[in-house]
Amino acid sequence: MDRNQLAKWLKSPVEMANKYSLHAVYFCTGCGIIEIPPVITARWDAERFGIKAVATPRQGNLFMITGYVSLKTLKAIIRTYEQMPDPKYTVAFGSCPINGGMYWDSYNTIKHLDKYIPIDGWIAGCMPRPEAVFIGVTHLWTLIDKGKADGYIRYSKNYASYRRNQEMLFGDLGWPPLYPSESPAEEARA
Amino acid sequence: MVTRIIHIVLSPLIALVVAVFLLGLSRIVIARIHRRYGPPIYQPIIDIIRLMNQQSISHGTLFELGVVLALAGSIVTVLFIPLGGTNAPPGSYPLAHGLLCPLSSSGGLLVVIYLMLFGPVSIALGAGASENPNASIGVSRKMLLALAYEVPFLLVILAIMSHYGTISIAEIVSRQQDSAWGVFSVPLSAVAAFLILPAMLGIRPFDLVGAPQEIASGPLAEYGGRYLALLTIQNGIQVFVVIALFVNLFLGGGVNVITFLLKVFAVFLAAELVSAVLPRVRIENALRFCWTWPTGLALAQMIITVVSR
Amino acid sequence: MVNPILLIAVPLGLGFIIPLLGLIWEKPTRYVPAAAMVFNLAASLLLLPKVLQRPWVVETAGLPPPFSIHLVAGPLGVGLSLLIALVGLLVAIYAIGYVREGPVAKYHSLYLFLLTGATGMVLTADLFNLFVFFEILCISSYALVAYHGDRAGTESSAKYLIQGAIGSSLVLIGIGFVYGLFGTLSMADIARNIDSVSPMKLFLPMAFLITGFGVEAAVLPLNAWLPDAHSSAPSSISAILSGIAIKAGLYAVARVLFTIYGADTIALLVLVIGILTLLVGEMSAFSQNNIKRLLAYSSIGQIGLIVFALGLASALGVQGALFLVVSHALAKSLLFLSVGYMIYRTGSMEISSLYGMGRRMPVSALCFTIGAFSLVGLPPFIGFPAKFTVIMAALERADPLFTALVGVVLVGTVVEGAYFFRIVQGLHFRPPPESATPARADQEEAPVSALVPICLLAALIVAVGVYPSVLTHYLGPAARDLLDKAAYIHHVLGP
Amino acid sequence: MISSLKSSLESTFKDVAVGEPEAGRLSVLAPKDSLPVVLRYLKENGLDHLALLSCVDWPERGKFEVVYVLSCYMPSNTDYASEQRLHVFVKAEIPREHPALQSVIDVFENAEPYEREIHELFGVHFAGHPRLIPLFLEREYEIPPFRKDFDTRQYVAETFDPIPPVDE
Amino acid sequence: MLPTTILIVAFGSAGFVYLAGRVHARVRDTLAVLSSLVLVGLIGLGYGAWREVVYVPDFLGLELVLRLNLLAWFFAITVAAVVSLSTIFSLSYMRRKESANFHYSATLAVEGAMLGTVFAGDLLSFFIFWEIMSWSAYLLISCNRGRALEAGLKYIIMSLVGSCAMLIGLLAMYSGLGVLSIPLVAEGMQAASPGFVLLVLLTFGLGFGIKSAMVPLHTWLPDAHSEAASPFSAVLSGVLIKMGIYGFVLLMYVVVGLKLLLGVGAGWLTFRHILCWLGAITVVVPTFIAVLQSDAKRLLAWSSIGQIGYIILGLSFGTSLAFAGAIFHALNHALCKSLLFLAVGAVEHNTGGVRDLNDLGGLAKRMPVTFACALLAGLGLIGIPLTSGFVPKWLIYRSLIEDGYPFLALAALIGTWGAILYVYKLLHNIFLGQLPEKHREVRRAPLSMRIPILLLGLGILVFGVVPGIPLRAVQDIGHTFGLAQLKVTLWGLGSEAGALNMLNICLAVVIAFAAAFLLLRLGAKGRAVDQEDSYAAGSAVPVGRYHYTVDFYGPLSRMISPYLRDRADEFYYWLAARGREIADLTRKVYTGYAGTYVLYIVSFLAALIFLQLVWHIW
Repeated sequence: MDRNQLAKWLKSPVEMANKYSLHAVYFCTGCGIIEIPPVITARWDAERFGIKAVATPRQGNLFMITGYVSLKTLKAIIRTYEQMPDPKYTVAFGSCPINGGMYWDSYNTIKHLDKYIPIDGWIAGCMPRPEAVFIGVTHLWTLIDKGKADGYIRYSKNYASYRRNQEMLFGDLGWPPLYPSESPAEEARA
Repeated sequence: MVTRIIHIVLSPLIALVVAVFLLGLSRIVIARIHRRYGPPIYQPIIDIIRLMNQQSISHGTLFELGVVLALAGSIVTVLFIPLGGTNAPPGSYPLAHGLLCPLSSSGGLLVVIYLMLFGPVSIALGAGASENPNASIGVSRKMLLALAYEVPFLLVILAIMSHYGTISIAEIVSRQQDSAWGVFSVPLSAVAAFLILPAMLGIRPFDLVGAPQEIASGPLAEYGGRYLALLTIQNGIQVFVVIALFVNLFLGGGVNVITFLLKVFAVFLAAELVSAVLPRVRIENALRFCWTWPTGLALAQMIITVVSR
Repeated sequence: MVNPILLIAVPLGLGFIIPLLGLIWEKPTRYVPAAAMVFNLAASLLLLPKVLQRPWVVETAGLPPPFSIHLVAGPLGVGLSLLIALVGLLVAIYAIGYVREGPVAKYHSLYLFLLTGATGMVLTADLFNLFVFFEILCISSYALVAYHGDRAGTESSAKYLIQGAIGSSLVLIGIGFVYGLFGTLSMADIARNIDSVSPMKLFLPMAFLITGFGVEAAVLPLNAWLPDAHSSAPSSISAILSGIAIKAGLYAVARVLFTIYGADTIALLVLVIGILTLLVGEMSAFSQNNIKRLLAYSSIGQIGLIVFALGLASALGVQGALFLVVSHALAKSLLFLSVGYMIYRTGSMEISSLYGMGRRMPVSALCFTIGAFSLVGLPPFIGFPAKFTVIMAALERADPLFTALVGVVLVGTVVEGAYFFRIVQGLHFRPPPESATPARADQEEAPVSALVPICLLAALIVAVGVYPSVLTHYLGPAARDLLDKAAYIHHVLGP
Repeated sequence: MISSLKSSLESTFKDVAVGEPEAGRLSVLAPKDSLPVVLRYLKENGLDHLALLSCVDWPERGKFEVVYVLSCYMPSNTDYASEQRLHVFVKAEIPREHPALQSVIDVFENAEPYEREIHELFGVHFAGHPRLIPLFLEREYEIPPFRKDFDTRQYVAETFDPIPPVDE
Repeated sequence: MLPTTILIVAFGSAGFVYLAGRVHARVRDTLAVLSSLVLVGLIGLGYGAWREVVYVPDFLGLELVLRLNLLAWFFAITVAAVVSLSTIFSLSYMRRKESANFHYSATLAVEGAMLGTVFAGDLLSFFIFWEIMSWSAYLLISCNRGRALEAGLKYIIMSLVGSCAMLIGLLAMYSGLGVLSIPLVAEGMQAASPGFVLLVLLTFGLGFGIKSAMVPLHTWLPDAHSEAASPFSAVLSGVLIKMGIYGFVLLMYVVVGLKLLLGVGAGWLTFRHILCWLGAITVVVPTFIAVLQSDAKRLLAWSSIGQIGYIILGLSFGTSLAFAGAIFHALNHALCKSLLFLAVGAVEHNTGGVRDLNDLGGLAKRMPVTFACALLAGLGLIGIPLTSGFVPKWLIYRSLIEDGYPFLALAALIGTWGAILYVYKLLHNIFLGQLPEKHREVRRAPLSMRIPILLLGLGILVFGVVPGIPLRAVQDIGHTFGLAQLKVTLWGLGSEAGALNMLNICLAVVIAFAAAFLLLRLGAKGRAVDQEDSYAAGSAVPVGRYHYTVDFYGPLSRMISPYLRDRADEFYYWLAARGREIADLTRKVYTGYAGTYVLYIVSFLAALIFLQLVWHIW
């Protein structure tokens, strides 16, 4: 907590608070979840950076998607993402969410996750080590500083196309759209 | 009258600051026990600022009212609890100052017991209105846990009240400051109170109310953003109130605010150390435990005080 | 002024005229008993204030009292005959509409004989004369019980006949003993020189008399005929039997006990018999599902209470007993009358078939409820002051034995309350059983000839219940008349 | 010991071919209709645990080969305790066009999810199964995915590629 | 002439309402409401005009007197208020029911009987109105048909036993003292022998214990209150049991008098002590049985028994604080419990008769006013500050603790926690949580139901924030019985040690609420969502199956339900079964053979002669 930190705090406390209190939604999607315990516990202690796991999406603002995303998991991911309150950031682990990774031709896994929900940070590595996770987190901090970690803004702005993609994949999602503006898919169907 | 106004403004502020400090402290203590660094001491403040600015969802007016009432209840309870200082004539103790307890004259310990009830009941109502079964299960556990620790807690308080023959806390504190502390005059009650302290604080062995793994943080399942911020503050103040009550009843309350806060810190540390290493119990075990050991001790103490008087 | 002898003569005369009239013209015979009772009622009302101070002794055939058959129209006698006339009148009005098929003329004449017997017993001062009227009463009630002519009716009246015959023969033997000992049959004369004979020899006739009259008075072991008789008789007759006939029997027992023998030593025995009758009556009524049998057993219970009150042998006790006699007569006849048409409508005497009658026959159901509540002794009705006086008399001597006995009596009341409340609930609030014939709108409520007596009785019950002082004014002298042996002798046999 | 089981099998069931591919393994090829009877017989003879139910796709022969792998829960309570755990492979062949089998839930309750899985991934219909609803997959597939003639690359091209990226 | 006019109006209107019901429902409704309001007005006017009126000069040689004093007025105004509100409530509740005529007239009859009991100046008229109240309440309970019949029968038999005991006490007193008017009896009792005083206390205590449902005698209440029609169960729970309490006050403070009462009993085991412990048991056991109930009205019925325990505890404790607390709690319980019963009745009316807590939920959205007032009443039952429940409980606790009875205080406090559990269970299962599919189109409670609920809620709030009004009345009553004077200020008790000042608490709560609300305003605004959008571990919310109210306190019930079997009830049913067996046995005396009957007659004669020969009884 040196001097320039204090200056930043005084200048924009909200942004600093968003940076140093990332509550991760307690979501284990793919094979990467086995990397999360070492990140949280004694050896690499994520709590130093203010990262704490919370039980419900309502309370969290960081959404870690660790590993490949199957169809059924995507539905849960979309629902959880929509239930998270607004300044929220998503970080995807490993190559599978990027382009399907080694399951590129599997009928059951999602190829490009960012077609369905916006992703702010990618951490490469077929399950990155905790150090890589922390590099990712610090990188996320810089993104937040520059204001580039705007996944949630993109989601609300282009919600129509996100919703269209999701409905193309799943047909009926089971819950009403988050922003009930007239999305094209709905016009088409209505 | 003016000092009273100052006291009325001062004690909630003290409570607020100390509460946030205690929250941060508890996370550091647990981290240090896990042999890791843990967050900076001011981490709760950062969390609160972040939560305040996070957009949240609400399930209706009662959902919001529950949070506000809970915080109000906790703040009011603080006003009834002496936070150090003494009524003794000036100069009888070093660095002593007047009793910092604004509303001690309008209803004694009984009012405190009832006002401590204000918080949990309004959170229960708020959580009930959040239409989430996790919240309902959490609240039903909270009610049962409250019932579990209330039996010994009431026994302890009754033992003290019948020992000192008064229901006003200020008098109990001053009596302890003259003669022996509560720990020595009603030792078994002190032990019983310490046994149920984790239950009243809602920390590790008895944190089955907001168990993140089982019922998605129980009553707080639907609370996010500013509501969660207020609820963390309320939880902090509730912790502070319970420990302050413990200090006042058993450790004779501080001659001045500093010693009082030191005692609070000591008791909190003891409770945290105990809780950091224990796993979470099931509600049946909690009920069975609270109704056997602490109740037995408190009952024994009560019989002793009744017989000896 | 009206001569008391007319009270007996008119109903007796009219009783004989009815069959003759019946031969010529059938229709008016139904109204003759009512006319007779109206006369009796008017006569008793006129007589009552006059005889309050001094009873009016009437000689027949000109001879002075010890030798001729004479009547004593004291406050007790006239009061009871007033009660008999009142209840008789109301039941007669009821019977006009109720008794249609069967030998109607014979029914009405027997009915009048029954009432004459009762009035005669109450007024006579001569033991043998008492026996004669007692016989008239019993025989006419045997016949009337068998009026329906169905199997149950004849069988129960046969049993009633057997027991009644034994009872009256015991009374006759008793009178024989008394005549042998005293040579006279006038009660006052016997009472005057009662102590001239050793008690051992006297006890035998008393035992016979008490047992004989006791059969009709339905005391515990002797009342086995009552349940069958009352339940199989037509409702109007069971009303009269429960209301009047038993009371006449009781009057006879009381007269024998108190006036002739002045026996307050065996009061405790009477007390015990009373309580036993009460308990057995209430207990056996508890699990009945035939409504008329239940009411019969409850009559036994009430008789037990009256005997208990008599057993107290104190002025207040006897006054309470008389109050209970009046209250039971009114309430029980009301119950039997209101149940009569209900059974007629539903066709069966089962309580389960009476469910839901509150909606089909609201007025009679309401009056049934008033009667039931009065019997249990609930306040605004006549039962409450009656029971209150009896218990007040019992607790007068404030020794723990009597408090315990009162406790037992009240257990009987609770049992009585239990089954009456169950019936009242069934009547008003239970749905009618499916098997019930669909309620035809036309013959819904009982006819007017039935409603008038029922409503009058209910009105009386409530009126006396709210202002009991109107009745207690006459009960005082009546009780003294029964208890005070010396005054009785003085009035009958002159100074 | 395995030989005694082998001989008893051959004696009781005429149309069953029993082989011994390797030590401690027994393979039984049974016709599809007598499967439940064979399984019940084996269950009574100590092989009380249905370890696995799988299906092999032979497109060239136009056959599905359904394999029931049986073993015993508690080797100690049977007389095979001496050797290592015994496995019996009961195989049956069913046509590829309209594959259908009789469900064995009344013999082995734990076959229920296995049969749902085979139904979902191979399209084999199990008669008498209480609820043949999807177990893993989220979407409907014309050709069940585990069949050899299911071209996954072509399926991916059809479903995932047409979804356009989110236009900024 | 006031008391007699009140009674005449009450009973007269009962008759006219029934007749009006025959004419037209509208006429009957207006007449019923009008007459109940007139009664409230008359009683209200009667304040201050304390007088004695003879209304029947000679009833079996006794003079029946009606008197109006502060104690009578206090209970009378509560009775009249609750009954009039319940009549207004039943305008729409009873619209379709076929026993509506009977319901209105019987309610007014019960009210008349209750007012008569309270105004009675002598014990005989007290007993008369007491009995009329019992059997008219019996008729009113069983007019709800179905299971209410069995409940009504159980109620009337138990109150009949109570009345018989009271009759014995009454007449023993009459034969002992020769007079029945209350002031004279009070003097006579001072000179009476301790045994006689004990007899009077026991017999009258039994009668009042049954009516106010003290623990061993409480078994009729759960059936009667849950099976009766809701408006009447509000009257039953609200004021009818308070007649038992009025009886206790009359018995312990007026007839026997405080000094004598404390002396009754041998050394340690005094009458007061037994009653205290019975009150304590009445607080704890029924409250935890209430926690385990799953039927709303049965839960409220058991909770009534629990709350009566407080009043009995306060009354039998005898100090001025405890007495004030007990009577104030009687008023508070009358308000809160009748409001809760009316609220449950409104819910039952709107959801078509659903009372089971396991399949209700989320009705706060459809019936906000009913929920708000039910919440207030619930808090009043618990005794949260700012509701009228806090001051009485505080008084009772303080007197229990300061006079050195910690175990009684413990029982009372545990009872409060039981109250929290069952109040929250009731509110949560009916009003909070997800709104199930079948209750989607539930409408708001009709206006005639909301007015009484709102008025009662207002009463609870006013007496909570300004406890001075009822406290002064209660304290004056205590003063007439010779209890010490309390320094009552408008906002609470005087300023000596351990005083209570509701103004400070109220201001503190308001300020704290404002502070918290400001803090909330600081944060970012929230987005309102409906009940489908709630956290369900990432899946869509399964409509209709996403609501947890079944077996709300499962773990607790598994632990303590074996200990909470209602043994008193089982004992009474066992007694009834033995009674029925004896009855069948005695009926066998009448065998039906004429031969045995003749044998009876002859053997009776032989027995008489045998008695004479052996004991010369004559």
